[in-house]
Amino acid sequence: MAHDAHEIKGIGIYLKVFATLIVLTIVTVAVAQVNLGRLNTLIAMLIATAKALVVMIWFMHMNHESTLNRIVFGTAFIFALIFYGLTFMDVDTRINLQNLFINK
Amino acid sequence: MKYMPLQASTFGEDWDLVWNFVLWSSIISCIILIGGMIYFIFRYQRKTDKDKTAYITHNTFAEFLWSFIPLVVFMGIAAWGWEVYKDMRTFPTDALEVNVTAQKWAWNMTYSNGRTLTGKLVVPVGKPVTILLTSKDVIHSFFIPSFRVKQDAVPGRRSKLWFQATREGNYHLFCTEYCGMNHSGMLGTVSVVAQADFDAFMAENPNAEVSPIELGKQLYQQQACIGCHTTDGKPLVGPSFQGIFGKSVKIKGGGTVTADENYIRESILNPAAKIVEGFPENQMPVYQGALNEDQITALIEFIKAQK
Amino acid sequence: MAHEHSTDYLHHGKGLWSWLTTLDHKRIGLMYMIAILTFFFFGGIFALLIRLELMHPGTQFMSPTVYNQVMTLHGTMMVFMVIIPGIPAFLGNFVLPIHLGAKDVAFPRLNLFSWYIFIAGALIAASAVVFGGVDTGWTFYTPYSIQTYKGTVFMVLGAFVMGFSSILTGLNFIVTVHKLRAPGMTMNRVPLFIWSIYSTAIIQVLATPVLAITLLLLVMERTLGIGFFDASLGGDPVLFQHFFWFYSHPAVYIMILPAMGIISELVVTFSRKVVFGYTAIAYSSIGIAAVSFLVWGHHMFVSGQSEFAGKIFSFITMLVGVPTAIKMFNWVSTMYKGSIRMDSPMLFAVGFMFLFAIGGVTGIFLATLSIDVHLHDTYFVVAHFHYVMVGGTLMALMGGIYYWFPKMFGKMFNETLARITFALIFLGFNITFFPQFIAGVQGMPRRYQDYIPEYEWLNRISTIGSWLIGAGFLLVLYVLIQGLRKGKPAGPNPWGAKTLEWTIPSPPPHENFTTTPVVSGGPYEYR
Amino acid sequence: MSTVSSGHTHAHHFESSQHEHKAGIHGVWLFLVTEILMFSGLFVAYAIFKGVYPEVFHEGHRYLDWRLGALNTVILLFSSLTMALSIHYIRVNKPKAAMINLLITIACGLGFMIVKYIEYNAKFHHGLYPGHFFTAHEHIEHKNLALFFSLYFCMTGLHGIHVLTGMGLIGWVAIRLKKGEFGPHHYTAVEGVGLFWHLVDLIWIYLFPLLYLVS
Repeated sequence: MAHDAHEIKGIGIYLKVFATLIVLTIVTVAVAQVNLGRLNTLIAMLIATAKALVVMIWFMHMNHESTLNRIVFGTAFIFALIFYGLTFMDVDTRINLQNLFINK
Repeated sequence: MKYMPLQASTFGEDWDLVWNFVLWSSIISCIILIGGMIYFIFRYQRKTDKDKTAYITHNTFAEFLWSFIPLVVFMGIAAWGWEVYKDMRTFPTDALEVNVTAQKWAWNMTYSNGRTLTGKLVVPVGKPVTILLTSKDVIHSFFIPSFRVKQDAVPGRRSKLWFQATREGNYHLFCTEYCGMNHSGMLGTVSVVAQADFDAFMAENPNAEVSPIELGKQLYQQQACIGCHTTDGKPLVGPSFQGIFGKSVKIKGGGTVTADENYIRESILNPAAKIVEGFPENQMPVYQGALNEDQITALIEFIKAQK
Repeated sequence: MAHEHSTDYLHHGKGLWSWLTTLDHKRIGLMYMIAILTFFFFGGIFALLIRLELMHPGTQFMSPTVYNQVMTLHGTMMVFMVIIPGIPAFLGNFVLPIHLGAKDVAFPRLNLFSWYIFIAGALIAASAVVFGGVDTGWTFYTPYSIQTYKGTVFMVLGAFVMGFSSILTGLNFIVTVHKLRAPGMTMNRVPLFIWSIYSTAIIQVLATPVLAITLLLLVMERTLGIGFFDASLGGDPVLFQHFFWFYSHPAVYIMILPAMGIISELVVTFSRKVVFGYTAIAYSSIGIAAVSFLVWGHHMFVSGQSEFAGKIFSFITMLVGVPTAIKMFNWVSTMYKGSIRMDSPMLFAVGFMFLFAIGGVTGIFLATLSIDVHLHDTYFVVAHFHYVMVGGTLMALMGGIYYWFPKMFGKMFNETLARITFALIFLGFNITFFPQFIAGVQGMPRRYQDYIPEYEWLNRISTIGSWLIGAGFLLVLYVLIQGLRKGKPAGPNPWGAKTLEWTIPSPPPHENFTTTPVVSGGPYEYR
Repeated sequence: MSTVSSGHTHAHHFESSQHEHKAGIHGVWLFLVTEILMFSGLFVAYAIFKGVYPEVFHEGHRYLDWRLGALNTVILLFSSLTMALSIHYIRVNKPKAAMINLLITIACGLGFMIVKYIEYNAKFHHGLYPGHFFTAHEHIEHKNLALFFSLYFCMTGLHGIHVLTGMGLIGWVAIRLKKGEFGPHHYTAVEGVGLFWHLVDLIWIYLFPLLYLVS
């Protein structure tokens, strides 16, 4: 009656994952101290996404989860991106944004 | 049947063409669908409770047809609609510009020479006009049915639309974005006149000497005070002006105040400061910065005169 | 436990308390029915008042202040308390587990909890009337909603709370469809009603959280002045519209998709014929759900949104028309060479197709950029969405109620009277709303308490039609109560339908199925 | 009513407790989807306003102490570790070790909230309140700075509410663990709460660089 399709391993993997996350946190803080212009945002987001993936795969056991649940969770990000993408499409293409916002 | 409003701008013709195409393709598809349905209802009426029916699970070709044909028609309509819309949004460079500021519940038009009008827009026939829109308080929408144009006036933002009138006459101007109590009263007239008449209109000196009371009366109408304050004693959104001057009134939160010059001045500039008991809050726009000293004085004189 | 299986769900446990604490999806469905019909009654009264006020230009008996509040209450009640929960939470709850061959939904306690959240939210929303009133319209556009009466906060919080009910119901249904299908009930054997409820649930889970955060931000805007949507604090009122319509456009499909599911069931049963194009109808539901998230900008063509965004949204909006057209053509094709009986549920189904066809094609008008510039926020829009929401969803809801009434209560209603209700509602509806298309084309803006005299004749016809609708719905109430009290026993399958709920007694036993059914074929095998 | 599932039996409408477990966890994943979309509203608002007022965001982030943010990141990451460990220990039938890890997780949550409290206090001290309570108008360079702090308080505030909720939920499963309701084959609630806690961590992983680091 085991729920778990995956066998139980030791706690080593969790410790490794934690160490990885700490290293990535240090990297993202360190990179932020250097001014790279627009690249800063991009790098910070890439590192954050890497951390998020690590948490999802090993802490949330995405690696052993059913395909259905993977699709379900992925859907959330797809629709959040649609939300952002189409809203951004409007704001970004409004002509002379500077003039539009009178209070700027 | 004359179901469409008169077309009185250059957009009218193109617009009505798209409209007619969509209308007739809609009518035809509805006749096919609803007609087919009604025909089947009678043709295949149940005769006995043991009727055998055809076992038709699907027909890929038919299903492809009635997905693909609508898709093509819809895309065509969208493209055509976009073409006409593009003209509406491509602004001519030689247009007459009129600034329009919306507020609860009036349209204020300002011409390039400083001439202002409320609730009435005068434009020359056959000349492109660009309306630059903004709002003082909430979102309003500038709509002239006969010209087929509409654009929201958003506070803190500038938006615009343009048209070229083709016929002289007077046309309705509506507010189509819900803006509160007197939304349905936020009307205006668009007066399309010949170029010569328009030039004469622009040449009129709006700043000719008028008495303060007369100026106050004009402001009373132009600044939309009239929408909420009557002069016949009937309270509307705000108190009536009749006999209010010098009277002692109860204010919200306790206390009384005499409606003297200072109180009236304060109430115009900052209406929220002292609200008279029994009237709603947050209804009146703030006029701080919108009126100059002469105008405020004129308004006070006008209110004084309402005995 | 043997005695439990012998009683039907209505008599399994007695007294009000056994209903208020029930975990039975059928009873929870009926509790939704009572709540929703009550709200519908009030929403309907408000609608009649609005029409009465608009019969002539000028003020008849409602001042603008009162009119705006009544208009807002009509809108918010009908949208958030009637049409959104109407079919999924009421008929969906009753039918979905039985259609799947399951004994209950996946999380029965969560299901009951959702009902209580719904009632709590409705009460909070209704309290807005007491705490200062609300006159924003159901769209709560900023900055008006930030400035007007204090009651707005309660209405917004109420809608926020009801949103959670919607989310949790959707979540429950998705898990039920994924995990609780009977043996042999593969996804391509579930009835089409399930496909539509399933698509609806997907929208509920994906879109409603955005409504929650939007309304929460609106409350924060009013209480803390955070300024996201307030131009005077540097925010952007148009951004609110993006946030709001990201939910509220998909919400339109929360309203119509379940109705389409009911129509699929009705057309098949009363044509006694296998459905035409099962796969196409099933996947078009999912298609509509997916595309519905990409089109919200068509509510904002004149709001100050960029022209480019308007163009993209216009084209994507047209895509919604395709799966909708597929459904319509497939239903009509199902009737081809069928054995059609025009019982009252089928009358409503045919009425649905008639009205939805008109509602649908007028949607194409509004999706066309240049045409929408003229029609936006006029009575054309009002007529369009009433053709879809009332002519579509409510017609399907009525058809569904008549269709499943014998299953719910084991009794038959008076068929003749039921047909008369259809005639009244259908005629009254067209008389009420068709003139509004013309008024809209002529430029009459919506949400007007007063109008220029040119529009009077159209409004007068419209008001007279509204009385017919009102009479029709009162008669519905009578038909249902009379059926409950004096109806003849219905038997397990009065319509000769094929889906699983008709294989069990009416009313169904507490546990639905005494033995779990094993499914070996499609849902509509009329051979 | 045979739907009450106490101990190790399953509710009447499921075939087995494994079936029930799968349905339960599936429900939790769907719930996490709704959480992500709810937060997405705030992230979209952040991105849009950052596009419109980049200079305001640059000024705003200078008022935030990245060291406190980084400390909180480490605390939350560590709590995620202990949460994962406690599930691991339940599955290998070591309830005591699981209990210790659950308690450490709660303690981390508490630590996170204390750091948050210190941060909020410092902001309030400078008059950097959200919205129209914002009083620091004299010292700032850009007039819409209040908007940044509205975003800051909304995002971290909603996240903070989730941390508190998570702590409550962990407390609830800790009590049930003490009562012996969980075992190697019955731990749906712990796993569900764990998923929720990881999601809270996940959101902070994005909030930290967006608010404290990006300039």
